[in-house]
Amino acid sequence: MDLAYGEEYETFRDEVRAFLAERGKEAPPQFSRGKSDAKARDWQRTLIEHGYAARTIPKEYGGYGAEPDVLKAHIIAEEFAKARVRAGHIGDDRLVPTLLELGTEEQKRAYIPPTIRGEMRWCQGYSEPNSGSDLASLSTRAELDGDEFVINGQKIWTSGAQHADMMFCLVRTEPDAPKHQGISYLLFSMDTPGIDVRPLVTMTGEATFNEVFFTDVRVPASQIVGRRGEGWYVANATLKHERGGLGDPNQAETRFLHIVDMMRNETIDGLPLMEYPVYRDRLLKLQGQMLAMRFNGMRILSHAIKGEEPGLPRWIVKLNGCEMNHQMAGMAVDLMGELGVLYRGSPHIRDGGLWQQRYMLDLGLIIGGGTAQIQKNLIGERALGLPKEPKIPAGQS
Amino acid sequence: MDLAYGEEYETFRDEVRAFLAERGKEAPPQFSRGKSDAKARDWQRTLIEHGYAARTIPKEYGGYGAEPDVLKAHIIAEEFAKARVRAGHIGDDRLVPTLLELGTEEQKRAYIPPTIRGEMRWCQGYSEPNSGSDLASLSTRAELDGDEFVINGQKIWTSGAQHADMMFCLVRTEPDAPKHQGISYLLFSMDTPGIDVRPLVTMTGEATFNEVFFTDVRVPASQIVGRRGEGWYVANATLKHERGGLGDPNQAETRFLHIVDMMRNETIDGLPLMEYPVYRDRLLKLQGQMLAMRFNGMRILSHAIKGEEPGLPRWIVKLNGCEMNHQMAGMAVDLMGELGVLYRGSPHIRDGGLWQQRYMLDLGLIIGGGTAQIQKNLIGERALGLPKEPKIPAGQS
Amino acid sequence: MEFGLTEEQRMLQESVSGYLGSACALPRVREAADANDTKPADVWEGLAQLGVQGIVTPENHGGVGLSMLEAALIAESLGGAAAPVPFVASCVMAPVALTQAGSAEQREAWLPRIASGEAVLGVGLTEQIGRRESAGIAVDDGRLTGRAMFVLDGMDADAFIVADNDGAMHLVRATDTERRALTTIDRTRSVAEVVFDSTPAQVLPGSVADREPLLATIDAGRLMLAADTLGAAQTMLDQAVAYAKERRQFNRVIGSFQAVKHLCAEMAAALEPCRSLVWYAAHAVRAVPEESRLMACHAKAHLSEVGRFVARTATEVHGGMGFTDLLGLHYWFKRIGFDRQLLGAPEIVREEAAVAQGWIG
Amino acid sequence: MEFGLTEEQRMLQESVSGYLGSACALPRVREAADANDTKPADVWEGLAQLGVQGIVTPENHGGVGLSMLEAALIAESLGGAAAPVPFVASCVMAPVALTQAGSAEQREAWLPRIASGEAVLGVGLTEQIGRRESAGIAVDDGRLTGRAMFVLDGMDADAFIVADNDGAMHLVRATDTERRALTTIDRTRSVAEVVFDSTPAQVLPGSVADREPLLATIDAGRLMLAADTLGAAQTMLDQAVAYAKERRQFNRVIGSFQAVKHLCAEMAAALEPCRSLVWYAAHAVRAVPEESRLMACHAKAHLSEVGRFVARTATEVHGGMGFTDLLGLHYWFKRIGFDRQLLGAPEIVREEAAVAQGWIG
Repeated sequence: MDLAYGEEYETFRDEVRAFLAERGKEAPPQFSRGKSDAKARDWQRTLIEHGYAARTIPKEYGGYGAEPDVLKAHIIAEEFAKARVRAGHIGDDRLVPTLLELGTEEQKRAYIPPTIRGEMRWCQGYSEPNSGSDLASLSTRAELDGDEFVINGQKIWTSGAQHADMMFCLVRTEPDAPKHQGISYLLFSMDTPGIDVRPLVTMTGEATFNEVFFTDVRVPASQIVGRRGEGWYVANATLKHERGGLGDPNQAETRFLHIVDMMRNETIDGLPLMEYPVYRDRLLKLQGQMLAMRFNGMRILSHAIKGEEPGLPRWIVKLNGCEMNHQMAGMAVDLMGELGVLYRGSPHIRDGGLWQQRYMLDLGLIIGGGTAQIQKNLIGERALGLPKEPKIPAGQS
Repeated sequence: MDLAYGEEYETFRDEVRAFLAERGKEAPPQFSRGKSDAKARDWQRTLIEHGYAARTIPKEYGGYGAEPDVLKAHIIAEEFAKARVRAGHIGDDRLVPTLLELGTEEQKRAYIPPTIRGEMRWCQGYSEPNSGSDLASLSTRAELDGDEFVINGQKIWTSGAQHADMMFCLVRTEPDAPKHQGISYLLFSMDTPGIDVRPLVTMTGEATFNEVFFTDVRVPASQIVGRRGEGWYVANATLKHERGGLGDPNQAETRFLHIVDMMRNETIDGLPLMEYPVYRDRLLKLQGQMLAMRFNGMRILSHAIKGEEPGLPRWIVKLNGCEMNHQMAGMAVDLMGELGVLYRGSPHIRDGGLWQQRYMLDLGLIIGGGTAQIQKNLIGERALGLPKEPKIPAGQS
Repeated sequence: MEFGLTEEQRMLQESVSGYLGSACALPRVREAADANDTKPADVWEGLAQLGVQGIVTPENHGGVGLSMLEAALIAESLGGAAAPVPFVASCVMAPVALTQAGSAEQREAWLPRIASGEAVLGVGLTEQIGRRESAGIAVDDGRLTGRAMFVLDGMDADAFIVADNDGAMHLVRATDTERRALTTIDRTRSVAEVVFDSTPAQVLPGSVADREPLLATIDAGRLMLAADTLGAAQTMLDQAVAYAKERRQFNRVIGSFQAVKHLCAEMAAALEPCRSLVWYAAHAVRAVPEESRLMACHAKAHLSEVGRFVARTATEVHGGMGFTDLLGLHYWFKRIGFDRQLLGAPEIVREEAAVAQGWIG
Repeated sequence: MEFGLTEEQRMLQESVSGYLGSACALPRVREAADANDTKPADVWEGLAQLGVQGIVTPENHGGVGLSMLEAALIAESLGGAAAPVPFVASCVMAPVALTQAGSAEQREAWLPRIASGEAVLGVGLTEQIGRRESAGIAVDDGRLTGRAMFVLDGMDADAFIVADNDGAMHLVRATDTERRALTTIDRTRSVAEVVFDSTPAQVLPGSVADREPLLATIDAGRLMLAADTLGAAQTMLDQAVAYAKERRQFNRVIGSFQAVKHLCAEMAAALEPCRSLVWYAAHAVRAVPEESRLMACHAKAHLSEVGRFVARTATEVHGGMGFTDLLGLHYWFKRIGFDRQLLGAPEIVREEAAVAQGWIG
């Protein structure tokens, strides 16, 4: 057990801090959106130059070209978060690693540089209305017509589709093959004729997602990543990258500290909530869980540094993390009593209605990216080695 | 909504009370066991004479011969419980209704009278080591040899087998039929040669159950109830009777009051536990659940009075009731702190270690008579109409 | 002995639910919510023809004069439809307050108009449960100064009933005050903050020396919120079960998966006993008055917990669709969330239950 | 940066677990429990050869001088085997108390003998956490009068460390007192009530004016109980998973049913992060002392909750067999139950965590 980072890394941390002190003010605000944010692109370019963004992407594809170093990546993330300076990105953390691993040289050269510079934005076309948990049953068709695929069908849960330049998309190219073997992975421009993006309003009242409809959308056959019928396996490399992100313990910790503040500052009949033993005990229960997940995260990091697969500690992150965040949001709402129902700029609203919004969004996260039920299947089958559900012949139920 | 019982029933209640006041002292202690309890048999005979036991069993089979009246039965049970006088029984509340419904005239005459008088005690031979939740897969064989069945195999969870005179037992008589159609329901004496009863110690440290082994046990073919191969359906009539009993809300209420007393009397650092808000809130949560189940029980009773099937309110009783009892026992243990671990006559023990024992026994009840998982299947399928799990071909997994 | 509804009660509930099912189905709810309309005239009028607004108002004041149980059945139906109707405060809490503490003139002035649906009263007693910020109302020479932060049904109200810092209740005309809307997650009910600045008011005389009418009014409100949650949660459960029977994944309807089936079973097991609890708590108001406060507290607190569980779980069973606006499931989800927080979150209400049974001072 | 065990720590734990797996498997546990033997000589001797008893005792007193993390790893292994060994009080709490508060003579007299396994010390500090009945100890002229109700490892002890009503710790020889066994659900550990009647005692001088050694001793005990639960719960989970892979019903192994699979997944999801919590809490004792009390409290409370959940759920997965004595699963079940209650049930310990971080006074 050695929680010190060691001299090399402390030096690196000092460099990051110095950079942030000197250049941090050039960064755009932490959370801003919009396609034509020139300031954001300038900042991303600065970060790539210094190795604080696209750090491990090879130089020939526009990256910084450093060796992978989990701890340095972690330090960069930590320091940017502490300084509240907008961090860099690699354009799309699902697509870029996939292209690096499985794309052709042409694809890498065409897409990775503009993507990591933030000039080309992507959206993901996986889920369909009838293919959620059972993603591999997707039915959006792509038929080869000459040297073009012709796509017809519909995607859903496409976040950012309204701002995206490009989509990476799973389509069925071999309708007669077993379901996992008939899928291909295509890249195409969102400007291609026949694509219709419609916003999908969620329970929070916002349209963070979209439905995307395809009518005879023609895409050159060369826009495939991997081979025909192998799209499922190409996508799984990507899914792996995505799942790591949900249930981040740092987020829980920030949230937790926020609730502690609330309990010190909000009062009932003039008495701070912290003085109410029942609320305090509930907070302490959450703190116990949160700490356990924080240290579990450190354990995962240690494995990652050594290039080891952490196994069970990692499999549980999404399930536990999302649930814990949801519990925290629910507690914050409760603490506020009547104030807890206020929303959308109401007078007396606390934190802009953030907690109600989170309470709902977290439920979306519990469902999205593999529902809690699917997560439990995965933990049971992959981490504990329990057998899969026996296969049901099609049409029996 | 009319919670009064009405004049006829209040008169009946007065009669029961008068009987209890006059004759209650003749009753043996509430909880005593043993085969040769002459006093218990005398008491049971007195109760049958007055219609307080075996009330609806026809006179020709030794009962009192009254019309079924749920409310009167309820009043009898209530008043005996209040007076803490040992209540009557019908010998075996699974077997006797089954015989009445499906037994031959000879079987009824031979078995019901001594059973309801308490002179013939029964045990149930259903579960087997490899057939728990999947009871219908039982493999104890009974082969017809002349006019006798020859039984070989093993039963488990046989409560009272060491005291029983007779067993009602499910055996496989048609090994080649589909599993539900190859079972027969047999009655035989526990003195039949080849039966070996071995006590089964549970986690509480007591042997409330047994294993029963059969080696070439010969039973006359006439000892079958229903027809060959129909034993599963005969037994289901019985199972229906048994399942009603678990999760009784009255028991939860008694338990709850007991915990309230404990919170008033036990102290930490001299302060009664009731003064600790966290424990109090936990108690109140349980009270809310307990009240809901109490009124749910009254609703079921109302349906029963009218001869209606209560449906959902009844399907949930076992699941909720057993879980609630378990939660209450767990809370009582917690309240006692270190005292909560004391067991088996330890100095300073509270209530004779009852709460720890219950905490374990309740877990047994959650598992027994249909595990919580099986209960949820039943609620989902029978009460909510969700489809069954698709059938898996034998041998696939 | 009959623990259940009478034929009349069943018919009443069926008629209200039936009416709402046609006149206030999801598209109408959505339309009203989008328009910030918490009292759509057509629905209000239709309910008036069924006697909803006057359900607990005595017959001699133009009401139907039925009990809290009938009111709870209506609240359940309204919750079941997520109907945008100012029922809880105006049609139940206000009549209780006026009947128990109002003068003859006050009763005469307001009860008939409430019962007919002509007038709406907002009720703001939250500060008597747990005061947030510095809300509260001082009285000086019959005039009120201060603010009531959460006046339920307040934006549709012609007058308000609020409590001063000593717990006496007052009637105030809406035109004599400033009010502003508090926007909540639930677009089907309105809550107003009302500010008083030496505002003329009529005290409800029966509430000056006696706290009982105030507490009875709060009990009634809690009971209605509990019943509302019961109805809303039942709708969510029913929709989840229906969805589980229809939606297919992995070549099976998802309801045949144990994971989904058990979620549905757990919801049903948690919710079904709540119905009996609400019935009994409503019945107790007249029939078992010594238990009525305790039961109102338990109904409110227990339904809040079960409601949250069902709202969340039913959404989960719907998967991503539950999270969208498409099915409108969120109207019920938010209604349940609103019911939970108003008139005391569960921990607060449970503590009052402890007091009600003498466990603590 | 390395959040995890060193090679040495892993080897230590493997050697202890490996030894217990052969020398203290279920039949041996059962035999010892049946004989009321909470310190079987063979196991005690075998562990002594691995240095278990002296794990935290400083090297200059004949111990191994390792940290609380190594002690926690051993406690985990002992819990994993449900081993009947007086470890928590005698091998960890007592050395902490003596090292931090004992005089040179006291340390010299006891630490080497504890470390070698020659002597056993019982520790009874429960009254300093929450006094039940009228337990407690008064001091008069260096002699103790009163009683300590829950002296852990007390029946195997040659001497006791107890706290007087002011929190000062004292050493008392077992031969100078009366003790009687408290029978608990857990037959693998002993608890004694010890009665003092003007009994000669040696105060631990460092504990007279300073409460810190007392609290550090309690922290250490809680940490060990948490680690013990971690090990015991992991064994129960492992057994449940193994059973679910083997047991067949309805033509399938039961682990292929979602209901059973999800119970196993929920146990794993709850338990796995506990390992990191225990590691960190143990590491913090030396490395992050300002957090160590908070972490000991959280480890104890959180493991108590997760332990109860796992103990119950693993038993359920085993169905009826889990409820019998046949598989012996109940030894772990009861061990977890014991760990939960001793040195403060979860609610009590969490409240101390609130104090430790200054949330309340």
